[in-house]
Amino acid sequence: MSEEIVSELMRAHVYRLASTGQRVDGRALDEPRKVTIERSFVSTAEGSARVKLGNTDVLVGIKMSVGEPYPDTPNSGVLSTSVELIPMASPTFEAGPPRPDAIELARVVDRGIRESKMVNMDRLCITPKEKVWVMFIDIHVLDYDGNLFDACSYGGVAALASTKVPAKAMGVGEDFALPVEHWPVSVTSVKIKDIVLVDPSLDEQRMADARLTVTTDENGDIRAMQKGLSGSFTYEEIKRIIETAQRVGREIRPLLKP
Amino acid sequence: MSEEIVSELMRAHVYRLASTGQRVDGRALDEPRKVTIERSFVSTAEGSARVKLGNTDVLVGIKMSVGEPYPDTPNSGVLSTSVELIPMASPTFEAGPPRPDAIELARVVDRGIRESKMVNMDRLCITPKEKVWVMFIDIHVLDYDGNLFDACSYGGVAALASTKVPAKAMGVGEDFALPVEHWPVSVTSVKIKDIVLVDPSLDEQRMADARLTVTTDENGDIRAMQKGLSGSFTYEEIKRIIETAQRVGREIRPLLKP
Amino acid sequence: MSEEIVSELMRAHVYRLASTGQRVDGRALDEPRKVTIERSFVSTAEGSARVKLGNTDVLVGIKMSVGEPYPDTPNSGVLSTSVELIPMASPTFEAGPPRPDAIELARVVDRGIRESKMVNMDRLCITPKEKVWVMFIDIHVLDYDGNLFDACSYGGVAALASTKVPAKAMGVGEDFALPVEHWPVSVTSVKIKDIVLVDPSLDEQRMADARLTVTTDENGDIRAMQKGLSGSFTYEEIKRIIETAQRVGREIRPLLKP
Amino acid sequence: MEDIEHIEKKVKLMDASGRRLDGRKSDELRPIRVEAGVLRRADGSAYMEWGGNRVLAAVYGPREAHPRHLQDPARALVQCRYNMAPFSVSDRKRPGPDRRSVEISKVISEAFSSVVFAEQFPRTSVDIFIEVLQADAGTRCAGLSAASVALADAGVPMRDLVASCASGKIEGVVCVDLNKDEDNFGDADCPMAIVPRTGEIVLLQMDGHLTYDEFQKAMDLSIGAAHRIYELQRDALRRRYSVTLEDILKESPPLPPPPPSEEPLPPIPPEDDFGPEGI
Amino acid sequence: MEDIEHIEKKVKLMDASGRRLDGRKSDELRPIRVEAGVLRRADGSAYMEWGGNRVLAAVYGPREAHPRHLQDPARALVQCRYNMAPFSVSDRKRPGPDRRSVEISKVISEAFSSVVFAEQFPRTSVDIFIEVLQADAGTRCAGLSAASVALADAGVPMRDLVASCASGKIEGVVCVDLNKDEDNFGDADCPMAIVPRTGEIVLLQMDGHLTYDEFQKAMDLSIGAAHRIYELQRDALRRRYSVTLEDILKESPPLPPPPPSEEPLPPIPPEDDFGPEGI
Amino acid sequence: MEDIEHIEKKVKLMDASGRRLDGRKSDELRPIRVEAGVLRRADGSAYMEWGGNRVLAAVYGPREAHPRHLQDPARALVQCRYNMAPFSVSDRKRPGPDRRSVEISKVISEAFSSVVFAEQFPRTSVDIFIEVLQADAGTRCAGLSAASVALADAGVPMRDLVASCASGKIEGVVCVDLNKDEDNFGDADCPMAIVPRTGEIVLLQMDGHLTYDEFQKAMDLSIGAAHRIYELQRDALRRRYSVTLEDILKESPPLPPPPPSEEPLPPIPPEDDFGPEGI
Repeated sequence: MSEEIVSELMRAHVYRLASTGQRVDGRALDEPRKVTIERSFVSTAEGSARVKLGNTDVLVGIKMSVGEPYPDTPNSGVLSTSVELIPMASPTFEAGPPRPDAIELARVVDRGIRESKMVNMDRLCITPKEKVWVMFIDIHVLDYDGNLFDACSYGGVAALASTKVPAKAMGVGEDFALPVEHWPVSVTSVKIKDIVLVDPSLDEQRMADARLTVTTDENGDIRAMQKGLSGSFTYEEIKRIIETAQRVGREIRPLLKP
Repeated sequence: MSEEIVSELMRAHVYRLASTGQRVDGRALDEPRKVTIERSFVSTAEGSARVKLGNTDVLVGIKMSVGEPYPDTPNSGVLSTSVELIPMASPTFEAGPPRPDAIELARVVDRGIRESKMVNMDRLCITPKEKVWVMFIDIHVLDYDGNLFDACSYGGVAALASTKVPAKAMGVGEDFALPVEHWPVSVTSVKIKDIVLVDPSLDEQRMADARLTVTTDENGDIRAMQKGLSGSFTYEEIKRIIETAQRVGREIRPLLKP
Repeated sequence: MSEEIVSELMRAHVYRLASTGQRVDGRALDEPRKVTIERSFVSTAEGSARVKLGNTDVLVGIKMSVGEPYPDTPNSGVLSTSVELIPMASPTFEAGPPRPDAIELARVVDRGIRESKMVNMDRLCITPKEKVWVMFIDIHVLDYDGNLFDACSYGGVAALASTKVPAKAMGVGEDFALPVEHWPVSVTSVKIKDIVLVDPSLDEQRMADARLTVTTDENGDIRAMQKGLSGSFTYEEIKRIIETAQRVGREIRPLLKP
Repeated sequence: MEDIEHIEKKVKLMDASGRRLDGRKSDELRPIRVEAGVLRRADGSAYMEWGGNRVLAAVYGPREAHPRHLQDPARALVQCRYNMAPFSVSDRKRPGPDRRSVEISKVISEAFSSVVFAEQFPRTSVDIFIEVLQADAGTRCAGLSAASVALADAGVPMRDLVASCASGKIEGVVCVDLNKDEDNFGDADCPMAIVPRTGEIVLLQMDGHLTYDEFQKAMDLSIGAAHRIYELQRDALRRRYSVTLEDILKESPPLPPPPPSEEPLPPIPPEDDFGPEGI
Repeated sequence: MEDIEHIEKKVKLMDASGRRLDGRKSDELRPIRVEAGVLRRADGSAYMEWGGNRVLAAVYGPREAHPRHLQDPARALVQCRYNMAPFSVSDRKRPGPDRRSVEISKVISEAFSSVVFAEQFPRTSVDIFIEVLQADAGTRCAGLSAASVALADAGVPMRDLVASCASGKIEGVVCVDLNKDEDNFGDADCPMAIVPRTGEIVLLQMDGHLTYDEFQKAMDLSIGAAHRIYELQRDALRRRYSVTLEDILKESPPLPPPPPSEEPLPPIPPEDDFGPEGI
Repeated sequence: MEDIEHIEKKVKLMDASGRRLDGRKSDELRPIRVEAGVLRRADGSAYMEWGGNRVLAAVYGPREAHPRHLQDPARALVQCRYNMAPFSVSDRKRPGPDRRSVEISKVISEAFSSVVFAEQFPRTSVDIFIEVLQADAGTRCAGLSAASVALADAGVPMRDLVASCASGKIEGVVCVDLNKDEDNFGDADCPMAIVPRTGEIVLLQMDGHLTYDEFQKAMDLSIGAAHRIYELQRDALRRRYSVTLEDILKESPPLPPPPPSEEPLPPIPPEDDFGPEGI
């Protein structure tokens, strides 16, 4: 996500269009790209989802294993979220340990899922203090055309919602679907100069001054937010972005359910 | 501690002064800078001390945890000493894993404390072979104006001497003060050309040819030594440096006691 | 093993010689260098061997420790092979974590020993599922004059064959020699343009287009192979290289036995 | 947000009269003390006590950015490193950056990027170091607020200081400036930072559960609190330089270096352990 | 060769009539499907399903090699990175390269080095990325074969495609293309790769136990299989570009870029889940 | 100083007559054997057996220092890497540098820095590699002494060789050259290194417990021992080159390369396992 430079020409073009409420790909300013989700793509995973958000393409796999709980939450399962920005997906991604961009991305996706209490973590306890289910969300970014925050989040939610816990194979009871109780939806907007638009494509994201990701639940309540980039927002802009996130969240939520 | 270059002018000035027994900050050649110690600076630590040696400023925190003993010392507690040369303290310090300078520094401070048997490690055994107290000395260098060896060592000794072992909270008996039995004091001298001076300031240290750190105990006995830098000492110089270390040690020792 | 550049002159000379069946050091194309092996070089190791293959010089030490078996092989010992290409051995080796060259080398040596079932791993089980012998083969390359694959493999085999398992000191029975059942011999050939030669010296290896290592057992059966470098082989060349490996293997095998 | 510690127990965080465990009202800040110019080597520095938090901030630069390939020919890089001392939390933290520190460093760097006049110093970096010496929830807000003072102390030209404060929700009540227990057992935490003169929001994060109305209430509390922080930041600079922030900002860019010490340093109150040369 | 998983049990891998557990004869390949041009950002790409393997390959380049000191003034670097997704195997694999991946990346890089016309592009690198999304033994052969298609899709000039297939021995019988159970409980595995037009062998590895005769039988099976893979690779490129591989190769070097889309894309068979823009 | 191993037990380290466990008197060295020129690739090398220690030292350079930004325009860098083989100690040591090795590498580098005529070779590095193949206490002294011979063997111009030996205290008696048991159960260890011609002390470390008087006794013993080591180092070079060290040093700088082999190599005594081409 350390972006290549966008030409001044492109920048001017995108901004001029946006000033009249238009975008290069024909969308309205508050219109997200098409989301398509394919579930159970990977049979070696306990759950998986392939998400395309426009041309951004991510594959998420869920692996479940049995481990120890954290000492401070002895009755709860454990959640671990990683994002790999593999160099396949973009000429700007490099192999190696995760950089700040990838770490922020993984942590924001994780917070949306964790703070919305999407999965009832207490039902992932096997033996208090000793054995709980550990849930790994591994996000593989395959093709990068902007707005990974939302694409990765949709992948994580959809994959979890399709996950079957392999309890039998591990000798700890019968298999069961992950106990999903809430449906967080992440919606990201960016600001280019004074214009705010939702679900930025790569070109739009490259020239954005500020970014705000808002995760809402099925009640429209806010579960997580993250502002990024070096620009700023006014309070009014933030309120409008939240309202957009609530509306777009309602549209996308049904797609994430199995 | 990879030092910036000192100007030739400064070098000449310091040396000319020193030839007449004087120093830039007005001290005698065998006179250390003022030491001030503030204890219990950090309430999240089991013991702590903020030490200023002239303008060199270090903060030391002690954390105690319960762990396993080393197989070869089943009845003794464990000591671990780290120094972080955080980039806040000097333009020449860089973030990242500890470099040889920081490793040497931590090991020399550790040896002074360990070899003087300052803390009775056998009294930190909880259950032989199984459970002992692990003592972490973490040294945070905040402002660097030369002679970290002594400043860090004073911080470590003073912090240990103020440490209360949180046995009750860990469910292994009543809280107790660390059993301190000896009082090591580290005194560092450097040699610039043919002149030896104690407790170098940053400018003096930058132009030093050789360095010798001598740790003595309350009997004036030697507990640890470390020669550094690419220059050499004569046997006679070393003897005089040890004598200085014994004398300065006597002056500083009372300051380290709580 | 990232090689220095060989001068065009040297390259032409080696190739011209080879076209007439000769080599710079007087060997025939299918003739390996002299192998000398010194056993029990290192008394701190449970087994060791110093191998010289021409001027290539490697030291291999075996350390045995008690550990857990892998879950999928609960009745078998564990084998771990490392190669350190220490900078002492060549101006082209650098300190630091193992590079792809060293990793490939270690894995090929490991496969030859593992796949030939040289050591009966089931006899290294102490308590099924719980305790087994862990066998570390550590290969230290001291002087590099080409063909490390074979030198390291000979060192590993000879060191294992001289290893005594220190069961008594670990409190798990009487000492015993490692149960050796097969005798793998690795033989490496390289191709320079259209000419194939065995056991390349450093100069030959530097200009080689392709490399093939074939490990055969005492029956002449193939236990491991590894093709390397960016060139290719014809099927016929590979067959001839295997036949050479079988013949040379028969010559060298007696040297590896204690 | 402070995910270092979680202890599972039921804690009553607010009494019947709406007072919090430490006696504060919902819109009340913890005691805060800030001091500028506390380190010698750094170009600028500040020390802040904020409730049980103790943070130190230092600034170097603008100085040549290195390694070179990171240099931006058009502007200074503004880079923050947020770090927790191993002894700053109950369970010792291993030295070095963890994922949480990396994220916080990133959002703080971004918060300052639009405030510093970076275009004036191409190819350089402005390096901000925040050390958390003792943590009690809200360390990123404290660190950011201290760093702001350190930037001014270093004479780095800026549009304004940045002031930061979190709000959150405990037992259904929106409150400002959560302490550690409130953060651990509360329902939401929402750190933010503003440019007080313009009201721009340069940092905003949130986790937990807030309705839209609660969020607005939280924001209002945080914005009010940030303005109080701003006063404290300005006081610290005034004590240090005997000039007002307005004097400093109106002359910038570039900010003149502080007068070497012709002005006598202000007396330090007796309960204050550190003079202007200590932290 | 796939050393990710070993389960110790006795498995009967072949029935009396010489049929394998999945019903295949000894010389029979698993079902294979390959598709070219499945990613947008990459210069070339391919997706392959081979039995239970699902692999994706992408190519960038020739592009400026960096860091600079790695540039070869005489030729392009051909660099492959083989990587397994954490969820591609039964027990989650930690992200990042392990020793096995490093070795496979190396031998695949070498396999392509003599096939790409690297001399035409000094100081550049041709970067090949192979991602194993789901693994079922034979991932290096599948990855290499897919990467070959991705190189052609990227328009990288080559002497020929490279085609790859392993053989092995199960219960004493030499068989082609082992699946996971056969690999785990079999007696030998021997992956190889050839340049089909010339028969040159560019990758060869083996472990297990083969007599010389068995090895030759295995090679014969692999070579035959590689030619079938070659057909599938060519089909994929033909479907993508409506031209034959011969058309592509005879014009190279350099290979012209694919016609931008004047040719309508071929219809995708209904059982095919991914169009040319998906994987 | 050798902190690899500690075993807690009571050991009687000295008998009534003042003899140590291995029969030595307090001022007696363990058997030492040193040989120059034992490796082919290195520019200079030496092998040393010292009691149960077996160490190998190699020198490359002066050669271009890299990476470039480390080059010193005024002088050569003298860099030592001290490393223990995994099998050199009872409990296998993980490959790679630990903190102890880093410290030892640093003090040995510094010990040589003032002895090498570094100003003659700006922008270069003189790289010294010490490998401990078998450890028995005193490895840094053995390594340093061997490296000194390797430097001379490489023709690196020096003011003198450096000779090194530790002293210590066992059961209250100051002794020279502690072995492993003496080091583990003794009261103090004090490794040092000198430039024999001038008596300068270039390395000095100590841990344990010594009175000032004991320290002086230890130093006297070490200095005496170092002079004996110096003789052995000179003998090794004399055997290798049939010239005396004085011949070598008086002609330097720069030291001429060793005569290519016109001089016949000296016969190797029969109990000597390694010729000049082995270690």
